[in-house]
Amino acid sequence: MDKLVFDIAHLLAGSVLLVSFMMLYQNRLSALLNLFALHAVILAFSVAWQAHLQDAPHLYVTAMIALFFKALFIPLALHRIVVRLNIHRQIENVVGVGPTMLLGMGLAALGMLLMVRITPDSDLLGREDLGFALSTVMLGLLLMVARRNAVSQVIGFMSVENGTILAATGAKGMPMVVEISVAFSILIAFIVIGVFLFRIRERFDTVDLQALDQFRGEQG
Amino acid sequence: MIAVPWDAETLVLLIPLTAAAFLAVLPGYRLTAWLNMLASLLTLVCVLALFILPMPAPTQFLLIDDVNIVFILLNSFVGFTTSVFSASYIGHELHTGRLTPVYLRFYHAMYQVLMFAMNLALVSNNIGLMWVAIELATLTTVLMVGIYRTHQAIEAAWKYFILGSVGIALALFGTILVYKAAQPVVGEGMPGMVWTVLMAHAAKFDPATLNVAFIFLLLGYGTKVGLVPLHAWLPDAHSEGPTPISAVLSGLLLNVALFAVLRFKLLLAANPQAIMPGPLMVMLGLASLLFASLMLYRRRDIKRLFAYSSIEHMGIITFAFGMGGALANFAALLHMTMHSLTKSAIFFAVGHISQVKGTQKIADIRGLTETHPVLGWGLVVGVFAIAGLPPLGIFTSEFLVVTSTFAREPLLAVALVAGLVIALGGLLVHLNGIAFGSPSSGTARSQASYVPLFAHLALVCAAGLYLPPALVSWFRHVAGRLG
Amino acid sequence: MIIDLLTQGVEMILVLAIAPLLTGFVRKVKARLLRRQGPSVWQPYRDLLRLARKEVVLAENASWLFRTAPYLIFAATWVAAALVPTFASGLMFSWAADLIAIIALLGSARFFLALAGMEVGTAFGGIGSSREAMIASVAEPAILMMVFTVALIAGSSQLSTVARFMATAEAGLRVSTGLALFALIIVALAENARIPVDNPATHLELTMVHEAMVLEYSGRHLAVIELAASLKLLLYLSLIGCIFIPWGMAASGGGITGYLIGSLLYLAKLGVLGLGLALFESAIAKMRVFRVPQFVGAALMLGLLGTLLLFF
Amino acid sequence: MLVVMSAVAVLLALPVAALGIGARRVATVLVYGFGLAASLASLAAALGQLLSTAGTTPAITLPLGLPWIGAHMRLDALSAFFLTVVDLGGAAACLYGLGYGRHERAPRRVLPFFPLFLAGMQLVVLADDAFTFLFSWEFMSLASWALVVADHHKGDTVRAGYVYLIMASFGTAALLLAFGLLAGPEGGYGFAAIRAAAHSPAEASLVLALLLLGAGSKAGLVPLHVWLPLAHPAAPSHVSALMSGVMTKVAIYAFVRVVFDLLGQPQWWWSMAVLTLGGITAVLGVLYALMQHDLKRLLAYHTVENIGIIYIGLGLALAFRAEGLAPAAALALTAALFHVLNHMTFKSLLFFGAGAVLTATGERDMERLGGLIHRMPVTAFAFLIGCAAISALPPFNGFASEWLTFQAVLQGPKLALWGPKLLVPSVGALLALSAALAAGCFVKAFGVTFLSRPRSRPAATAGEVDRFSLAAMLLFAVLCLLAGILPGLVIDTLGPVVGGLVGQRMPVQSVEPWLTIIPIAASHSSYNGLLVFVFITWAALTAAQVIHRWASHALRRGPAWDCGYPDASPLTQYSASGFAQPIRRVFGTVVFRATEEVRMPPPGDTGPARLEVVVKDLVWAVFYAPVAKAVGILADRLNRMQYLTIRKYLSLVFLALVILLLALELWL
Repeated sequence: MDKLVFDIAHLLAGSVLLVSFMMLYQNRLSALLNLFALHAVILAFSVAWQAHLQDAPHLYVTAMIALFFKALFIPLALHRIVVRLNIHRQIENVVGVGPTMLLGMGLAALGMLLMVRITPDSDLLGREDLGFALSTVMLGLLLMVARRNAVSQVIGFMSVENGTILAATGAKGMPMVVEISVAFSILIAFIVIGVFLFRIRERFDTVDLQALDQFRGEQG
Repeated sequence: MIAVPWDAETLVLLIPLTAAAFLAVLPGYRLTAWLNMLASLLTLVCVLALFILPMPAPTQFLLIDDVNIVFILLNSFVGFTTSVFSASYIGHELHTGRLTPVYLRFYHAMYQVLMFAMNLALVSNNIGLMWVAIELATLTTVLMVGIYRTHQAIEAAWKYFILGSVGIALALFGTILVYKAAQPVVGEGMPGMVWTVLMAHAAKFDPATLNVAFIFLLLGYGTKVGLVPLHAWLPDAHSEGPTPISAVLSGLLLNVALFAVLRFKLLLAANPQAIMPGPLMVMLGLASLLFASLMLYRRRDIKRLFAYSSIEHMGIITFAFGMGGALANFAALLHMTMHSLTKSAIFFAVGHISQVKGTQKIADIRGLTETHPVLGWGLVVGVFAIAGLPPLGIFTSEFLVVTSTFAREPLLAVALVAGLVIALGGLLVHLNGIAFGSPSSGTARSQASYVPLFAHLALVCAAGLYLPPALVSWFRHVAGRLG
Repeated sequence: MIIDLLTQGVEMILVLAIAPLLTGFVRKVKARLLRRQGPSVWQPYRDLLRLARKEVVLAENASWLFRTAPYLIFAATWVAAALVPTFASGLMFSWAADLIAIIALLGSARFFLALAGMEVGTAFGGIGSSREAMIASVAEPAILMMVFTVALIAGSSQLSTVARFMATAEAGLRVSTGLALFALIIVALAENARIPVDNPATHLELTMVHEAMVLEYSGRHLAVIELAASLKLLLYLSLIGCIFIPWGMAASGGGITGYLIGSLLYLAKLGVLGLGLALFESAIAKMRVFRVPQFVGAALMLGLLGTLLLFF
Repeated sequence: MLVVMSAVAVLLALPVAALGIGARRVATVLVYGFGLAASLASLAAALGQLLSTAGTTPAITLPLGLPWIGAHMRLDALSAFFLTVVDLGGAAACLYGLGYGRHERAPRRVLPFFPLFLAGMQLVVLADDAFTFLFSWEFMSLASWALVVADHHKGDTVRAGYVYLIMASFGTAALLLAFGLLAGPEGGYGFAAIRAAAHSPAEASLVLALLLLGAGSKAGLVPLHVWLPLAHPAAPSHVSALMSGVMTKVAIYAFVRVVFDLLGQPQWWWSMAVLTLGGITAVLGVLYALMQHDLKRLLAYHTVENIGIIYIGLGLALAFRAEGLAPAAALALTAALFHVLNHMTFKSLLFFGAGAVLTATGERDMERLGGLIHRMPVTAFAFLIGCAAISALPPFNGFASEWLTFQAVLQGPKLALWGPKLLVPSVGALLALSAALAAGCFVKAFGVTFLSRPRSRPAATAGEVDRFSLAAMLLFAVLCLLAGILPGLVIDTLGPVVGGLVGQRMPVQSVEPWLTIIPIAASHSSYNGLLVFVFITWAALTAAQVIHRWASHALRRGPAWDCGYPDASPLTQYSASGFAQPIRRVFGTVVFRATEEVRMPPPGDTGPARLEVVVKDLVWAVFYAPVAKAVGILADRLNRMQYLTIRKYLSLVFLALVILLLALELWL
């Protein structure tokens, strides 16, 4: 039983990481959005599984949020924006796919090593989860850094959040505070980002950050 | 019924929140400005009451102890004086059309929300709650920075938002890791996030988890503190937002974030197997100091100039806290207090200047002591204060930081001193142009009140000459607790 | 006490009295060396008298300083010359100034002379002052190094003590002494505006230094300055005599005979040194102004070397 | 002590009064009048302490500054001596200011800061703990900075103020480190605690190096002097006098206090560092001065020279003290301190004179002055005495102290160690060189400014200055003479000061016959300024009397002779630059890389020929320009960080995270 439990949790968390890698690899925007939806779905399952395991019903709420909000609502909304801005076919890498993947591998390895090697007396389940979570966070950051497009960056940011939630659910008995705050942050983050994208579109007609950078402070 | 101390503690949070709700709906900028001031004053009074009344016992969410009360008092005091300044300042923005009445209402509401968030972050006894509060403060200031809706303002707000969000995400991850480290020892559930509980059991936590957690927390909250290389949002956010907000950002929000870092530093210090958090802080602090002081030289925008100076000083404070020891901690606390007062005073002055000269460009502000002697000399005194010259308070703290460091780590002290001198050069090269020489146009009198500016400067000057023994023993006590 | 005072007075009068004679003597010898008859050795006295009787023609913009400077120059030089032991050491006021102070007194005289050169605002006065300053800037340290050498040998910078010490066998023959002597001779040439540094007889404008400075002086002012110049030459020769050939000098309270022998020997020393000066001057050509610093600089180096050698 | 403290309090309160009073005339009189009174009161107290035989050292602790340290003030002999110097200079500057201050264009930029500056200097010499000391030190810098930039419309002034404040802060930073080291990690900031603590040799040496940087930069030790010739002349003249005459002495005080008092037994090589720096400073200072034609800047460079001379004295004292030769050390230290007093008198006097010239003509450039001796006879007379004194001519005071220094040099062979032993005579040569050059330089300064014919209209129409200014100048002129002819009195007064620092004092001089001064023993060397003065006066008067009585006293005015070619144009006179040309050719080619470039028009061309002299400031080029350039380049490079894209900023955050995590991973 324990073995199976561990395997499933492991599988789900690993899948989150795998999708992160796929996101890193995928450079077309609409495909990226789909991948992110997948990311969120797997996260939702992982969270749900954890809820089941830890017998913590409140985690189901988090799972639901992940499923409906991040896997459905946000990708759809972003799809609309992307289509409306006519950038859904664009490829916007800064660093090539190869190097990005290599970097990603390295980061994932670092994350795993940090978590697995140095917590010998912690429970194995949480440890693995934490390792995956850390790697996911780092890959999310890498995605933000490696992409030029604001939408990709938003996605990168949200995968960082996903990694965080993975960690939070992995930590046994983490109180409700975290869930509230996560939901809260997703909500606020999205609203504000939406507001900003709206404003930016209103003024710049593009979401390429380089356009924004022309107003870098003192050059004007 | 509810006990009185608890009352004061809650009121510190409730007043701003209620005021924010009122301000969001009330019309008329004069009324709202007054209300804003009143709310800030009431908060300050409550904090003072908190200070006088016996310390309340910590609950699961709230905590008042010797350490955070310093921060809270400073926070509400500068919050209040800034609201006074803001009240006389913001009307001008309405007249020039930079703000509409709706935005002004929004501005006042957000001001109180920000005060609420900062106070919450400071009094929270719960690392989760603290995180939420800092997140809230960040979002509030993002909105305030973008309030002018110019290209630059939006760009600054966007930058702030992205960098702040990433920082906050990192901090959350660090918080989870702390819980993770605590959970096997203190058990599942809420106790794992309660600060007092964490501190009591810190020695038994898994050190490796704590280490990774601290790195995330340091970088996460360090982003808010404006430590190099996480500082990028800070100069732009300061320069594009309304000046009172710049004052609050520099004077208060940075402290609040630093307070968060400090708390976790204490946690790590309580665990003998964990890494020493000091060296990391020293490194980042020194990097900030040196980097920011070199950045001062090529500045063209006056508010951005002082924003970099804030980075520099947060660097010094972080450095001193990182060095640790009673003397350095005392110096850091003193420096933080003085910096808050001085930097907000400088931003007040800058607000006046940009109003009378109609520009923030350094090159267009000339000969200020000629056209506006009071304002000009006020700025000169402020800059000297921030540069650490006597008889102003920062001299005392810098004296202590440098001398206490040199006896322990001579090379670090040399680097520190080099940074200070470079910074002075950077500030002075601009000050010379701004304050002296043939004046540029713009001889209108400033509409806003000089009282907050000179009140702060007087306090800083008084502190440079005389520190009340009560204050000092209190600070020393706190410094001792900070390890 | 009275005797002491008297001896000191006699010395002061003596140096004043024989200074022009020395100048006349050197001129005479030089002339003879050039197969000229030359003026009488008493000629300088006649010149002085004649000048003193003449009226002064003063430039319109000359100030009080221009008129007081000659007397100050004269006074400083005279006091300095009187403090150098001539026929006897350890006179009453000999301790009033040591060798360093004597050098400095000459410095005072030069200071006022150079100022006087600047006074009227002519090009020649300026050129003289400016070059004098340049030469002095090397000569003064050179002579001070010489002083150091001597003072370190004798253990005192007090001339009377030096003279007494140098007369003893203890002084011996040292390299440093020789170096100091050379330094002193070079400085003496430079300071007294002698060839090869300057030509006391020239009035060829662009080569002169000392004469350029006093160009605007006439009448009694000029007389006083000329007298001061003679005193200075006497002083330097006395200095050489007192430090390097101190034999025969009477001690203080040496009695009339001692003083008489001392005086005669002193005159003989002056004669020899004057002769040597004339010989040297006739044998060498004047050098370019900007070679002078190298020449005098050599004295500085010699003096320094002499001092340093004493430490080994 | 109470008197001194109340004087300081009055000075600190004056700015408020100055700002409160609208009428500038009243404010001027009030500030300088009360300043004068306060300085005199304090002076009396300081002198009383210095001359008292009671042997008590009044001390006071004020509950200011850091509470667990407090503000300790103590008036021991050393403090009392320097307080005397400060107060004397301050009082005279106030007196001068009563007249000079009336011409101030913007009195509100001077009046509030002047008393603060005075108070700051007094506090520095009184301070008895590191915090109070540094606080007052930097306060003094700041107040003087405000005075430097008083005339802020000139770009040069503001730049001078900039360089000044940076260098001042640099110096303070060095002192900060030095005191940090002295106080130790526990923060024993009191001087008594520092004195009592044991300092390891390495530590003590580091402190010395830092002091040379800190106190040296304020004093103007080459190569830290660059700010001095910029800042001192830029201030109003009485402030220049204070900065040059007094503030540099406060810097000397800092050095003496720490090195002689707090650090304990010196190491043998310290003296070598101090002597070398002192010697170089003395010669370079005067060479720089010779190249100047701005009167006040020339004076400022001479301050550098004199600081060098003082440091030579201090270095000698260190050398002797390191080997336990207390009598020689006492001699050298007395010489240095005596020169401190002397330099204050004549440098203040000269700056007052320069200020008078500035007031009367509006010119500082000597190339546009001349002939002022006719228009301003009293000023010229006082200035002449100052020139003679600074040129170390007997019987003035400059000579007395330099003579003592030379006597100390002559003690050199007593040293056992070869390093200092060989260095001492070389430094003696440098000292002699600087003295000779100084005389040349002041011939130029006085000759071009006061003598010769006026080179501009303002110079031709100038008038004598007010009586307060004249009184201040004459006061110092008298002091220059008095200290010169009665040096024994000063030496005796310095006895307890020196005795407290090196354990022995010079022999008591007042018992010597005829007021002669004797450094070691009568047979060794002696000097009697009084007698020399009497002789010279008597000789000059007699000569004049005799000639006037028995020869001619007829006088006729006529045009200048000038070998028969008098030219009416004053431009044909020797200029300041022209005067210095021979010296520039002798020394300047090496020291300044001075080159002359003559451009002659070809035959037939009637255009003017041009002579261009290029003098390079090697110190600036070697020490400062690279630093300034490095800061500039770094600032430029780093400035790109302001203009990165958000993505790149994120990369920075990311990179920081990865590096820290990697470090953690690899470390543990």
